[in-house]
Amino acid sequence: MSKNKSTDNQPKYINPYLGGVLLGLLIILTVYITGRGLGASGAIKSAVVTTSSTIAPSATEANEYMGQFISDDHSPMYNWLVFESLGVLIGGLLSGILFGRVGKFRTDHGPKISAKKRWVLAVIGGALFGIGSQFGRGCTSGAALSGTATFALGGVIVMFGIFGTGYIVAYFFRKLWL
Amino acid sequence: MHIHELNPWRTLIALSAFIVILIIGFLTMPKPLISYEKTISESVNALVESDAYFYPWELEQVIAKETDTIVLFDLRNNFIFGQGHIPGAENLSASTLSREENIERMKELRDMGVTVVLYGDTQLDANGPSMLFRQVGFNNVKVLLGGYQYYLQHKDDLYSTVDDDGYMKGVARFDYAEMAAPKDGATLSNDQDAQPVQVQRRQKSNVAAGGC
Amino acid sequence: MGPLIPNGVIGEGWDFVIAILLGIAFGFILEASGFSSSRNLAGVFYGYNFVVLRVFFTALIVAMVGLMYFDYVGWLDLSKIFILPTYLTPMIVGGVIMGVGFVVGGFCPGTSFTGIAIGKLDALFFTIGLYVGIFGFSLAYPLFAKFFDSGAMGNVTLTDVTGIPAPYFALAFTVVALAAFWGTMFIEKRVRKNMKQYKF
Amino acid sequence: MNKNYIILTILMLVLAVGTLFLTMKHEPKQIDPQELLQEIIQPTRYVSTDQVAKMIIQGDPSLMLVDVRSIYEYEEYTLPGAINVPLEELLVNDNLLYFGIPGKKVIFVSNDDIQADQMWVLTKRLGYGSTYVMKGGINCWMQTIIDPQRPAETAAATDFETYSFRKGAQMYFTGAGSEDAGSGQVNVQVQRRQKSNVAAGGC
Repeated sequence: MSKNKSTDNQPKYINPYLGGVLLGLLIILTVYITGRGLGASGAIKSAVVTTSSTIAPSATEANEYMGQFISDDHSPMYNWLVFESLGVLIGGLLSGILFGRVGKFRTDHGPKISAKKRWVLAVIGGALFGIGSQFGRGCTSGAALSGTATFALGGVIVMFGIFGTGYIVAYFFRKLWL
Repeated sequence: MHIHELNPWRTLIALSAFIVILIIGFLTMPKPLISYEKTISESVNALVESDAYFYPWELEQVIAKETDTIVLFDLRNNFIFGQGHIPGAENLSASTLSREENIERMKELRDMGVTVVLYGDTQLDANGPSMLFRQVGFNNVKVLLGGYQYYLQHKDDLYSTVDDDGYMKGVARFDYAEMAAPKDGATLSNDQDAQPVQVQRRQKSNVAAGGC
Repeated sequence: MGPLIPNGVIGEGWDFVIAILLGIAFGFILEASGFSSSRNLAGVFYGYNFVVLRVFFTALIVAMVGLMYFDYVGWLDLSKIFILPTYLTPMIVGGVIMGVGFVVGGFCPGTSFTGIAIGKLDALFFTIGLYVGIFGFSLAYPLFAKFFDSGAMGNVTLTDVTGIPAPYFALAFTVVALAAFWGTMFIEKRVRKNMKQYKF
Repeated sequence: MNKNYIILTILMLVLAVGTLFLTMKHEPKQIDPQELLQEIIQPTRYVSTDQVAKMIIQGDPSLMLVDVRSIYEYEEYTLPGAINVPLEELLVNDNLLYFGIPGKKVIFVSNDDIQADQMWVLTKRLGYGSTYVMKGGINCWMQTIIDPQRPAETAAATDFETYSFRKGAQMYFTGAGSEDAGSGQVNVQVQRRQKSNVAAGGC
């Protein structure tokens, strides 16, 4: 029960159930205040639309997908989710400082692959997640977590989609992590 | 043992704090003056209950003051009440029904086991209020069949109304189909009867707003 | 009373201040739970670290159950909150793609932000990937615009579809989640024995 | 095993089971009973048979007549274009989906107006707006539209205006050509009923 040697040099994380309870309360608070849940991928979408419309305004306007998110009165960055994601960065930094985890740039990777390979895979995984989050109308936090918490059918579908597929394909990618 | 399996006492505190918040919520929940005692489906089924109705001939004993377990409430407004009402009735204008003192009065009467009979000019005027009171748990509330107008026509001989069905509602008084059939062999000036009824239903959906 | 902003209790002007504050809390909880490390996150699929499952499902059941109570005591009108619209097939496809992306990339969007905040390069690359993916999706959108909007069912909840009241779902999720917590505790112990050099 | 985990598990289970008890009273969304009482005492929900006839003749697209009588009575006779939602079957067969359609005025119709009014109270409790009750019901419809009575010669001019509208409506609904049509037997019947059934001045 007591701390043994192997845990002493590990970074201290809070009990995952504490994190879960706090996160659940945060979702309730968010719904209570704003009437909708948390999200993350929407911020990147706003960033995509913003940079794209800065570089090539007419092409972006003409794009069937990005065109929907452009309005004349304000920049796409002036968006609830963008501010929220900004908060996530600040909050992550605060926690990192508090628990002593902020450090020089480093990479987590499985023992069998190099850092460079990990970067390439991270880009590929990110791209897949980006595409999937558009089809799924949200990512893990927006659709799967907040969606399911509000009993939306779509949220449950996305949740089972992500975790179900994750377990099915995990075997094929075991070299990356184990 | 892994670090995550350490003592979760902080988790316990967080969850307990949440439960305390919920308990505060329950305690501060505004207690409404009246609340539904019957579910909506119970209310639908209750419509056939015969003890929701008060028959005109039963008025006889109220007027003769033979009973003190029945109170008559006249839902019409004060002015019309002054012009004439069923003897022994009290005025309780429909517009004042939702006042706290009136609801409290109704609760008192219920707890005393007194039957409350509501009437308006017609039965229709008292129908809604009596239905509502029965739905919120006042099973002692009844509605006077026929209303004041029927009483007025038969006040001299209320007992004989036992055999009359003029106050009964929901009965077809005519042979509709025959009566509304095209007369003199004339054909209908339009074909509206032949048109299939356009059925439109609402789509099940929630209010949409924003996206992620 | 709630939701506060749609009901006008809090003015629209406070919107973005609240967004940042809620975001800070979100980021703090994610980071403090260990979501800033891709190895922690990927562990859920290999049985050596179930932190994702624990945090995710604890949050889910607390939120589900809590929202029901909030609705009951009159603090929150559940009929006024935003319900994620359902597009059946695109969502299944999206979920599958995201599942693969999760295993390959080791992050999901929210967690990658916290990873960047404490200096994880793989999180940065994941976010770049996200950007590329969404940009690519936008360019290729005309190819599957029809599919993207197929299977639209509107903003439906589980109760709308099945007719089963929401509390039954909340209870079912809770029972399954609690069972999973106890089960994974034992799995994790067994898998960990064979892993010598795993560090957070 | 730390016993706090067991306490946590039990607490969470109790909370989740507790939600089951919340719904027992919390069935479909309903309006506050006091609000319902306020609505009930307003006479604005009543529409006259003349108004309904006018809406049917003009083909008002927002009109939705709902016959709350039993299916047998409905098949026997109903108003043109009316759909059937028997009072006791309000909650079955997705019947609730007839209500709350934006831009539709639902008018409840029964033999008299009591059943229609009961339906109105129930749907109002469920929060549906734009619902009305046809005052007097089909009995009154028969007396005023299908077989209107000529007002006494001393009656006010507006009564004659109403009468001429009703005559036109009668023609529209029955195809009756002349004033004399359908007199005799039917007229007698009406007069007999009128004594016991209808208060002075229409329904």
